[in-house]
Amino acid sequence: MATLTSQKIGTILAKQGILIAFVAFLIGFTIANPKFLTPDNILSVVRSSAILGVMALGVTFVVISGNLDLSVGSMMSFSTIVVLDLHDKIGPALAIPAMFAMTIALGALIGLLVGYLKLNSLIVTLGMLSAIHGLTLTYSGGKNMDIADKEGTWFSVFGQGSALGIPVPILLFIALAALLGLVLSKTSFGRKVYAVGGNGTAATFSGIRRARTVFLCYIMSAACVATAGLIQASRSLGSQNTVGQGLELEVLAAVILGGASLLGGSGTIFKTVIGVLILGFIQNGLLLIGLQFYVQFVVTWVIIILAVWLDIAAKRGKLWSPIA
Amino acid sequence: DGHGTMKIGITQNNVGVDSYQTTYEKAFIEAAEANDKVEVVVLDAGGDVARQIAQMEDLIQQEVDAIIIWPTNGEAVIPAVRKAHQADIPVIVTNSNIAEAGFDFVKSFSGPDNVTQGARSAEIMCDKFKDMGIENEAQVVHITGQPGYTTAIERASGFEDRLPEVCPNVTIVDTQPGDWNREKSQQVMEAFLVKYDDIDGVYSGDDNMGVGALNAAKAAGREGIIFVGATNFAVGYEAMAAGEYWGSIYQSPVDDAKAALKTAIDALNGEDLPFLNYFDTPKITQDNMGEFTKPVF
Amino acid sequence: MTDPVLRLEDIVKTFPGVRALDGVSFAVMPGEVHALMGENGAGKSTLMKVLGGIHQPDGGHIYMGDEKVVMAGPLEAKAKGIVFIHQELSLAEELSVAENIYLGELPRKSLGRVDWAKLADQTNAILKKLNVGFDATTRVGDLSIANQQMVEIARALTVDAKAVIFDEPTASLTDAEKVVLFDVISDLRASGVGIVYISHRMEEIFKMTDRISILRDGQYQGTVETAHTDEESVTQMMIGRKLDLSRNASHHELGDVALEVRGLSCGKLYSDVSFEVRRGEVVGFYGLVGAGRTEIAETLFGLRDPSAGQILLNGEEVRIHSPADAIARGISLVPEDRKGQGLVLGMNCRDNMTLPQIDDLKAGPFVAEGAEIAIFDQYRDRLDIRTPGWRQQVGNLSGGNQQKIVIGKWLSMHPNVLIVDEPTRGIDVGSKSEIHKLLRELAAQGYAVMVISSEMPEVLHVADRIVAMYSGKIMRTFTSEEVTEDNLIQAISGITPGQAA
Amino acid sequence: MKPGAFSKALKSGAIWGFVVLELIFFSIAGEFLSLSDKAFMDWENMLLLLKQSAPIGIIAMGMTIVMVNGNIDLSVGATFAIAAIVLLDSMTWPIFAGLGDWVIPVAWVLALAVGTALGALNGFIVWKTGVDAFIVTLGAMLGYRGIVFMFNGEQPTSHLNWTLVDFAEAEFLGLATASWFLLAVTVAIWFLLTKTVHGRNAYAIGDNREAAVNAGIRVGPHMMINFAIIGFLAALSAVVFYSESGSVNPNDGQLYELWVITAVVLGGTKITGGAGSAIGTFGGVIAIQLLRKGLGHIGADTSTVNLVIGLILIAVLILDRQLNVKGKEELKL
Ligand SMILES: Nc1ncnc2c1ncn2[C@@H]1O[C@H](COP(=O)(O)OP(=O)(O)OP(=O)(O)O)[C@@H](O)[C@H]1O
Ligand SMILES: Nc1ncnc2c1ncn2[C@@H]1O[C@H](COP(=O)(O)OP(=O)(O)OP(=O)(O)O)[C@@H](O)[C@H]1O
Ligand SMILES: [Mg+2]
Ligand SMILES: [Mg+2]
Repeated sequence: MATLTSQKIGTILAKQGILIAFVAFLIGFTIANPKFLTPDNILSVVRSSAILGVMALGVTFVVISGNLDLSVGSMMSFSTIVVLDLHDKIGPALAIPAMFAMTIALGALIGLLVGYLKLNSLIVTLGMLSAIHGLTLTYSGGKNMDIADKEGTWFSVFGQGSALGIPVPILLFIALAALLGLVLSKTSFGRKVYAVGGNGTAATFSGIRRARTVFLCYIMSAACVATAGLIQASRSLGSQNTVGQGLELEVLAAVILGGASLLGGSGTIFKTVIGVLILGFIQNGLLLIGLQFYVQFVVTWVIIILAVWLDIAAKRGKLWSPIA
Repeated sequence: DGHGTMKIGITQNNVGVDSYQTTYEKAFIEAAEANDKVEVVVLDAGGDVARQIAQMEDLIQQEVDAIIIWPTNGEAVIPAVRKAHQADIPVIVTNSNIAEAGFDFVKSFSGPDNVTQGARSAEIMCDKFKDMGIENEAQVVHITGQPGYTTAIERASGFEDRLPEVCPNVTIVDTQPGDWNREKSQQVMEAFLVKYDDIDGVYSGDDNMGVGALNAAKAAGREGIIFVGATNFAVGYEAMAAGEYWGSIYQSPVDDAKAALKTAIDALNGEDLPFLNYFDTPKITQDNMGEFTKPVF
Repeated sequence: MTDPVLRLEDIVKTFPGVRALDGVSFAVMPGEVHALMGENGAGKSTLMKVLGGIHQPDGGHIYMGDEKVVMAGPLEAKAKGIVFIHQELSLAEELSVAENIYLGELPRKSLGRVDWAKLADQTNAILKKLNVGFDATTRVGDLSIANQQMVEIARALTVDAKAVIFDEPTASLTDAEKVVLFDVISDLRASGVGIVYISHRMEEIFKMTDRISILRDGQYQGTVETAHTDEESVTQMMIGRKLDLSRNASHHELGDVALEVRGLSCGKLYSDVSFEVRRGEVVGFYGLVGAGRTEIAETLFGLRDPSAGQILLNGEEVRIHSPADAIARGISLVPEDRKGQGLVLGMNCRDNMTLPQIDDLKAGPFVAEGAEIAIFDQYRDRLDIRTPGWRQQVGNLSGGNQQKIVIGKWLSMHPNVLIVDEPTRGIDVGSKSEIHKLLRELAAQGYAVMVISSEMPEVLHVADRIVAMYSGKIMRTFTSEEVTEDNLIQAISGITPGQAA
Repeated sequence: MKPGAFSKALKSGAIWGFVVLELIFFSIAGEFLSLSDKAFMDWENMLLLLKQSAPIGIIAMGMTIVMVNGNIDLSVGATFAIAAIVLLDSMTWPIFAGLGDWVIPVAWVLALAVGTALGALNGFIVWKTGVDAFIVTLGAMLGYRGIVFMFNGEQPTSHLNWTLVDFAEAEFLGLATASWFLLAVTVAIWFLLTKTVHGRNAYAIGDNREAAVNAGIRVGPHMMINFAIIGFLAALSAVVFYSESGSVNPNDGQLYELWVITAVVLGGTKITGGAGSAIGTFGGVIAIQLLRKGLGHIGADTSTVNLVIGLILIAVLILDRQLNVKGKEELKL
């Protein structure tokens, strides 16, 4: 009986290693600076994590399906610039769906290339990273994009508004996370995503349309990126062309921290959310401690490796890798 | 080139990174097109020294008449500049200067004086504190540009050296980079606001970041903070007009680009040039902004 | 009596939720072929992995001669003279045959260079002994599964082994290669090597081995001399009951033609293939490596585009573009490569089993998990799948149980045409007869069944008619009345009848 | 000729075909669009191309072996910067003051040693923790960059030694110093991958790690050696490049990992491991450098360059895919 319970605790640890690591970080930072765990700070961290977080939700699908998406950063810049530009031209009510359509069209292009043409996703999305950046620069003429009338637009609600005392970006993040979490864990589409990422050949042999599944993952990723762009644009009502630059790696780091394997077939939305929060709180915590940004780099390095290591060590039941 | 056209090559620092640089590139091309004696090759190093050096070599190989360089690193490009010099191609440095060791190989520098800009921002801030009567207690946070960029470094040092001279009792409580990025700067400011209950002034390396910081303060409901930036962007100008943002440094990429092109043309025409061609970058605050037109970028 | 080369004593090994080995003892004499038998999941592979240094035991000891040893890893086991031919192929597909055979011990020259000449010489010598149709420089990925298995087997001949472990070496071999394998084993035995031989095929066990040790549910059941026992009592020890091995002779009425293939060709893989399968009929496909049977099945399942010919379902010509198409038309395929094609190893048992019908199991917008579990339970019981529960990852099941999951997955689709490719590869005797019975029953219920198998007893046992293939062509179709072992071998050997002798 | 040998040759030739295509395109487009009176395919220009390919090319050779091995290294850009700092800064250390110009080889060795050690550290972590190399080096990309900044804050680290510059700018038999290094490294990695036991084991591990483990290959140390090699080569690239330029910004080398990986994959190395070649990588590096150079030659602006480079990457993949279609018989997966 005793062994059974200890085994159970072991499994729980293994399953929730990343969560435990998260709690440990929170405690550590709170000791270092009591302001860390104040409601204001928590809200502010979660709110600024929301943009990264919404993008990470979509990328989780892509990664589980066994692919990568490095284009989300420059795609987010694109959607931000586009929606800001269109806001003044056709009004927010039309600008938002138009921007979603354009962003999703880009996602569809990637989905076509990776899903149907079976091209390597790392290179395709790397190429798209560059191409979309060029597209954005061409679109904007390189200029910052700003809404003319910043006070008089309801568009600011997505980034600056709040309901029940909770900022709208957080609400959007939570709602999307819940929705996509259900899609991934409870629907047949989600099951197919896992199957395609786990073993694409076996999935095909089981009658799953692999190309379509991958295609849809990129569509979802693009839709998430568009949402992130919307929040971003609404938050500052103006933006530069590079607003999302570099986010692709942060997003990936968050998804990985959440325990998704880059080989595909594993990961969950819940864990990705934890991964996003870990990154957000680490950055914020170190800032509050007052460490130089480059010390943050080093600390993030250590934490990423430690967190992932402990996570997989718990799963395999051994600290050290079995690699000879 | 007996036809009298001058072929001028330019290698810029990192055009995509902010609208200053993009506006510069556009203005440069426009100025060149307006002058039918001039043809230009416009290159962008994408922030990568190796690529910039390769572009210098390419321009030398293409036998252009003059080269304008916006250095990614004021020292690393010196040997490449020397090569151009040895090939008898005059080199004009634009926007941020190269190190002294390379001065012998350079015809002229044209651009803003970033150290002075930083110093002027310090003065703007100090004057405002004095007006408010808080020059003996004020606490300032500092948001710098992209780490490693000469412009970021020079402005930061100009500011941090000058502030204690004019306002010895003002303290700079924290410094973090905002990477020339409005969103990043907003996040940095959010953390500052949590960390420090009393912030009286924010200096940011450009207005883009300054507005990010302003947004954070507005969202947190913190009022009375004095925002001072540099490189007055359109957003900064508007925020000033709205009375939310105190001051900045007026610097036009159009002037910057035109000055660089003109310096190159003058050099090719054999005119006498001062070695340092600073164009003026005046202070702009809510008080005197009427004297300036709204920036185009 | 001589000392054993190798002795395992009281070996215990547990995995989360599974006690795979429970105090197993086992010894191999020099020059002995020692069979290790047991049902799927009994712990045979695990025991051998402990011996090969791949798993560390939780209890017990290993002795080589008199010396107590610890097998810290595969390297150490190899250094001590233990060669392990794995149940699952363990090959680097991009590398050549020679490099695979000498993987981990390529001959060296100065500067750490590979001694290619020496490597080629040694490899060719081994390949010659094995009488295979490929050479040292062939890329392993280009070989058929059977030939890849031969590459694995060739590894046994590279070192001076003290003991060689064969974990189901014949599961993917056809008869011709089996003959070669048995020659190899005889040679090894003659030179005093101790051999552990794991197989579910009784006829091999009784032909090849000297003694038989039996495991059941991770527990040691005893060791018997092969000469002094028979299939029935071995089976009894394995599964704890007697097995009814009599041919299921129930002949039922055949229905209409469910599937007809006319002049079907696919490039060089096979050409001008015509046959029909009626409802209620089991048609066996028998042939040598590369005969093209798998490719026909893949074409019928929408995985290959035929270059000529027609496919008719219920008398109507159809074009099948994808497996999804095929499934919609009521075709199921149990593929030959369970790991590569049949299963998502990281997924649990239930999800694997219901994968092809996941779109149909709906409760509102979500998957109906209850219905899924019901399907899983039904086929777990029917196929006797050994797993702690549906949550277990398929990758952690024993090879045979994995195969049962694949079969269950396709049976649960209730297809009109069921195609099974090597359905009992790696399946223990008890379950095998269960599956055979099932195939007959399915036919009786009106399914049209195609069985592709490289085991002659299997096709003879389950098929109403047998299609004999050689090199992409149908040589002859036999009814169960006219078929004999001899004329079947004749037919599948094409122009080289001596090979299968 | 063995069956498949031709298609294999065609496949590995895809990148070279693309290089030729680029040459033709830029030569013709250059006639109309370029300011220069000189042809694009000028011999001098091609030699320059080789030289300019060195910084990315030398690292790409290391990436080839790491990727063949089934791993990836995202930290090379940061390692590059650290090695540069060590190289330039160590020349000014007081302990070496008495050495005169002999400080140069000392600085080289130090920089190479540090690069090797950083690479080995990544390898060691991958080996001992079992964390995927992508994650380990993604972390290190940040961590090593942090170390770069810790060294000198945001200031560049500079030391212009004209002896060194002259050496780096020197030409031997018409080739620049950097070109020689690139060629030597290419040959060395080609030799390592095709001729040595270590190289063949690298393929085996990348192809099927479990099989390699079962065969008794010591996978952990093996991978660590390869990470040390790429660390060494990242440092060598820095040594070659900064000898000529004498100053390093703390964010130098950023995005190098992406360019390097792109070159390697364009050169036909499988991203999942088990296949790839130094010669292919060489082609990939040349193709990328040619693209940058050619776009500059015809005067494309920044947004066009970004757009075109991105689309070309994808186009090459599509081309490669078309060349590799085995025919209609292929299994449709
Ligand atoms: N890595 C593992 N993790 C968890 N359980 C495992 C693992 N490997 C084996 N098992 C379990 O151990 C038991 C014994 O498996 P093993 O592979 O030894 O069976 P086997 O006798 O070789 O069967 P088969 O004839 O089907 O190959 C099975 O119940 C299997 O599910
Ligand atoms: N002698 C050979 N050398 C190399 N490759 C072969 C050879 N024979 C067959 N192949 C390859 O193997 C595949 C067919 O072999 P396979 O053994 O699967 O055929 P099969 O008739 O379906 O046999 P089985 O289903 O009994 O294994 C083909 O893809 C073919 O390219
Ligand atoms: Mg087994
Ligand atoms: Mg077959």
